[in-house]
Amino acid sequence: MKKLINGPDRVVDEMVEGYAAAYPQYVVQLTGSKRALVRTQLRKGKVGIVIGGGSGHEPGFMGYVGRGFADGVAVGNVFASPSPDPIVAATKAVDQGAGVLYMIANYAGDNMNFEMSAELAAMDGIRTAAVRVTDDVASAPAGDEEKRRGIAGVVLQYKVAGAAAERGYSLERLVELCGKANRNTRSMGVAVSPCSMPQTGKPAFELAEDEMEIGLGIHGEPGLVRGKLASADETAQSLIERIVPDLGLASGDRVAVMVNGLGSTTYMEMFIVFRKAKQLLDAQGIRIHRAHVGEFVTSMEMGGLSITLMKLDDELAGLIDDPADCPAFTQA
Amino acid sequence: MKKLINGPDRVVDEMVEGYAAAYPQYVVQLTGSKRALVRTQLRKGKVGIVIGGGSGHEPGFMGYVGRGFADGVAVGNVFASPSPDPIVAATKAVDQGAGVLYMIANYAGDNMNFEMSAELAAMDGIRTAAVRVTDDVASAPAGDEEKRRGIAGVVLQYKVAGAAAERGYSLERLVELCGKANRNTRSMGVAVSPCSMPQTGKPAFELAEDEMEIGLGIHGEPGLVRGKLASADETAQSLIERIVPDLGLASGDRVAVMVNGLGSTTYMEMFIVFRKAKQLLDAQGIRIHRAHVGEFVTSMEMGGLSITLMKLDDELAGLIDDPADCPAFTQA
Amino acid sequence: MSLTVTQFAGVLNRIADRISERKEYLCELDRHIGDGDHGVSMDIGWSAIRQKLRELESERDLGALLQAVSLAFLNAVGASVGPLYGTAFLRGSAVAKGKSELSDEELAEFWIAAIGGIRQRGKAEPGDKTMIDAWAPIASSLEASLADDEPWDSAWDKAVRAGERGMNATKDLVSRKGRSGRLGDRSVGHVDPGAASAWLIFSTFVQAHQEAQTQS
Amino acid sequence: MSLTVTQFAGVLNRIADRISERKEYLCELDRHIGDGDHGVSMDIGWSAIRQKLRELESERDLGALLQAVSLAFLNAVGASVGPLYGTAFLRGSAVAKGKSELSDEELAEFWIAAIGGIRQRGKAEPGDKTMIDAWAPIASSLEASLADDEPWDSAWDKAVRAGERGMNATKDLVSRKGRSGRLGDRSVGHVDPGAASAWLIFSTFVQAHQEAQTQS
Ligand SMILES: Nc1ncnc2c1ncn2[C@@H]1O[C@H](COP(=O)(O)OP(=O)(O)O)[C@@H](O)[C@H]1O
Ligand SMILES: Nc1ncnc2c1ncn2[C@@H]1O[C@H](COP(=O)(O)OP(=O)(O)O)[C@@H](O)[C@H]1O
Ligand SMILES: [Mg+2]
Ligand SMILES: [Mg+2]
Ligand SMILES: [Mg+2]
Ligand SMILES: [Mg+2]
Repeated sequence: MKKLINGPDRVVDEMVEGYAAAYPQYVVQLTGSKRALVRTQLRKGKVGIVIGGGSGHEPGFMGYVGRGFADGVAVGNVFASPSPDPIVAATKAVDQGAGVLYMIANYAGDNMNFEMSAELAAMDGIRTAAVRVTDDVASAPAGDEEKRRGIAGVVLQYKVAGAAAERGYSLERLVELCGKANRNTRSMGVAVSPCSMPQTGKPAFELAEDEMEIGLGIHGEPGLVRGKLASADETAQSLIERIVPDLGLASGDRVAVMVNGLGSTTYMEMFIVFRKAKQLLDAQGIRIHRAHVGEFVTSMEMGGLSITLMKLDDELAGLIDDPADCPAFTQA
Repeated sequence: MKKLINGPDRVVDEMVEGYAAAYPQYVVQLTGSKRALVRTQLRKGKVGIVIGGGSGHEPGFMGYVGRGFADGVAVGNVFASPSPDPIVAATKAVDQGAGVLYMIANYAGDNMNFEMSAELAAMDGIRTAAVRVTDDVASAPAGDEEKRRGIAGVVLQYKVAGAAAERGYSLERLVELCGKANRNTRSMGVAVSPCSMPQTGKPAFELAEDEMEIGLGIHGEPGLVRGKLASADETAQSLIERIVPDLGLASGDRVAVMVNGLGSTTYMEMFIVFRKAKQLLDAQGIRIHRAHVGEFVTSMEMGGLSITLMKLDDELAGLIDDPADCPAFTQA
Repeated sequence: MSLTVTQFAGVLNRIADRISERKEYLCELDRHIGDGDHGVSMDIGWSAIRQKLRELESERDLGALLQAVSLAFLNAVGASVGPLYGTAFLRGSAVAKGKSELSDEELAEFWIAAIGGIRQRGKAEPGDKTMIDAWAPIASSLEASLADDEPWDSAWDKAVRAGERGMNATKDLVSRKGRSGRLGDRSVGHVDPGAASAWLIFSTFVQAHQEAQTQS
Repeated sequence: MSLTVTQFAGVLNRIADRISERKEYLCELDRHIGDGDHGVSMDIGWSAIRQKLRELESERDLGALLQAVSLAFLNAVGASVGPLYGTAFLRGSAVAKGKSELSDEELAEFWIAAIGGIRQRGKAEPGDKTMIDAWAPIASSLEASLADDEPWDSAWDKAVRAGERGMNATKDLVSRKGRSGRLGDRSVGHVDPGAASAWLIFSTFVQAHQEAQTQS
């Protein structure tokens, strides 16, 4: 894999520096902890939201710091959770007296590093609460939902929590809201070509010309099964057929939909897949309240995509519709 | 190249249908001409802006129909200008009595099809004017600027013209403004890996593992030269070194910057390249007024990126800052 | 010798088949100096023509038929070739207006008008490394043959050879128009795809026309 | 037998070298059942340790040194292994607090404490197909040797072999924790990368410790 970089060991630091340089109207890089970015404007009394995760998912997660989204982000090495240092630095920087919410994608590394950070923040008298996103239906069977990992569904949950925090929700109400949002969000993805770590240059997995990986993770973790490369319509169908029953969707329900490209998949493919997904939802009487098609949480240059549905009640629908303004997600 | 599609001959129609289905709040697909998309809300008396071009550049060009951008778009086959049919249909649909501006990327096909469309629109009593974007410095030497092709610079020019049209500029003033914007915009790109047409499946060009193509077009047209694969910093430097003098930038000037990914290039790479570009501009005393880093005009799954600079006076800077709201470019 | 509407439609179908056969070759040429889609675009356009001819099977006015063919090609393709051949067929249709059969002289005039349309629409000059480098010598050759009252058998062949020379000469030209117009010296060494398909169209026309004569 | 601060640092450097040599192998294991970065993460972490040891060359308190090592590893890595080994070194540092030399018994207690830290932080159980499957038998073996007053030469070797058996057994386990925890049956057939690096660390420690004895 050819990459326009200056050296595998420098990619993350240089990327974060470049990001902060590109978007000074949104973020500042903390001088004491360069892997932490914090919103340029913080609002007194608002609950702070700190997100984070490994690099390689750009525009996630840096791109989700801004109005109506998160207040701070900690950036890890490629596909590796950030350490407590930037998490704690971001926590301290964003706390406005109302506590700080950690939104975590439920990977072992993220869980442990945020857990340690919460302990450290508590020593500094900062109240934190952590919520876990577990949207990937492919990653554990129904009944074991709390074991599932978070994939693109994190973005819709950031959206909802970020909007609620702007509206003035307390830390406790946010935790409750996130629980509801998470229970109502499901995703599943496929990959048609691998990504590779800058440090090793090796593809994360090998796929034959006529194969695809179904239900894989956003780090190239192997998926549920390997299957024959399917058409866009078949792919949409197999994803929707897993997600809809798992979410218990029924005719008359309203959903937000996200089709997320994993890196090298074209928008053309994403829109063709969305088209079929909508037809299938239409046929079941499930109404699309709002759709988002694009690259939200990538796996570097992986080829493939995921579909996310969030079942909406009035509260969630309103929060999904609230304005937002961050580099990766702006809504007027 | 593996693609999630249903058949190479269906990609464009299905993509447009999927796009329109995803974003009903932004566009409607014209029933008489399905390759034409028009803004959901049109404002009486505002000059209409119609853009268009081949498919394969998503989120361009459909993604630029919305508030503060274009009013209509005509979608061609992959890498092929739209025919007059959707252009004329879009023209008629968006005309609000103040005339219609065509913004064209100066490819032979686009020029001819929009020219024919203008003749046909005139027969229907609709006043049109066409402006050409010629930002690619690699595509013709200084002195021959009018022969240059348009690449990612179209987006900043749509932005400026779209904002001006919202402000109430007349067709004549818009033409003048676009001339100024175009004279002040320059881009140049590199590719590290090819795209391939869905119909042929063949890569547009072949590059060895250690090669890159410098100054190529957004359709995989061969570039200026083929060189050794450079680092991110070297790449930024070679692009900035071509663009800055061509634009006659001097210390104290203000610019808008866009780093545009061509398809499979990661955001990580884009931010690393942006970082160096900013260092080089800083060193010359050129101030970045606003930066945009992402995928704006792709070449399907091509690997590579381009840098665009637009030199700003107060008028252009104000227009760059105006709010905008379309799926590919929302600014609060 | 002459071509009836039905024969003319048959000839167009033959061209459509030929373009379809050579689609990959035309793309390959375009990959060298352009964006690699010329075969695809031409095939889309000629398939649309084939389709339109089926729809208008009972049309007796060749002019009307060619006008419909023009629009079918133009709207299916867009690209560079849509307006170029769309205009070509439109100009050619004027020659055929109201007629249900064209003589050799009228067929030559059809091509001269069509080629004039391409030149007017594209504003390319011979030497720019475009399809004009194949079409212009064909038009000149046909004009000369018309002026000299040359026998048509040899006149058509002469025009085919003139077009072939023009097409081959594009190999050594530096491109100045179209997508390859910025390649400079890197465009040298490859035949222009539009010139290649131009000659393919015209040579197939002449062959099919001549075969139609021996068959009728 | 014992290890001085300087010798302990030397042993850690040996481990860092060994991890660096086996980086690609550890990534390869992680590609099968995880995200392919285990060797990279470990190498980043142990390089940070090497760097920290250089900075603190004159530190005589092994507890303080290990605390600094813990933070260096944790902050350089993050990931899953950052908190796991960060906690391990932190717990181990308590055993070494205020000391400039550790006896074999104290070294065993260091490891038992460190492994306890990993278990507490990660909450994995033996059989979950994680590094615990290598570390837990090591800890049990050391505990038994301590209780039995076994001679240290054989005790260290026994622990190494217990770890090796645990590591190899992960091959046949269905993963239940970490990134590979969702793979189900597809995880069977591959050694867990964290177990592999765990054994690499411990066996290199034992080897370097024994060599340090013969040298001194
Ligand atoms: N202005 C022009 N006049 C005549 N022919 C042209 C002109 N511009 C381009 N062409 C022809 O069109 C061909 C390319 O056609 P095609 O690949 O189908 O369209 P596109 O350039 O839009 O991809 C060129 O090889 C050239 O012969
Ligand atoms: N909860 C846990 N307890 C103990 N070890 C764990 C736990 N989660 C993961 N591991 C270990 O971590 C290893 C993966 O480490 P690494 O690849 O560096 O981190 P990541 O999973 O973040 O990519 C696994 O092979 C496993 O041995
Ligand atoms: Mg990892
Ligand atoms: Mg083309
Ligand atoms: Mg072409
Ligand atoms: Mg890993």
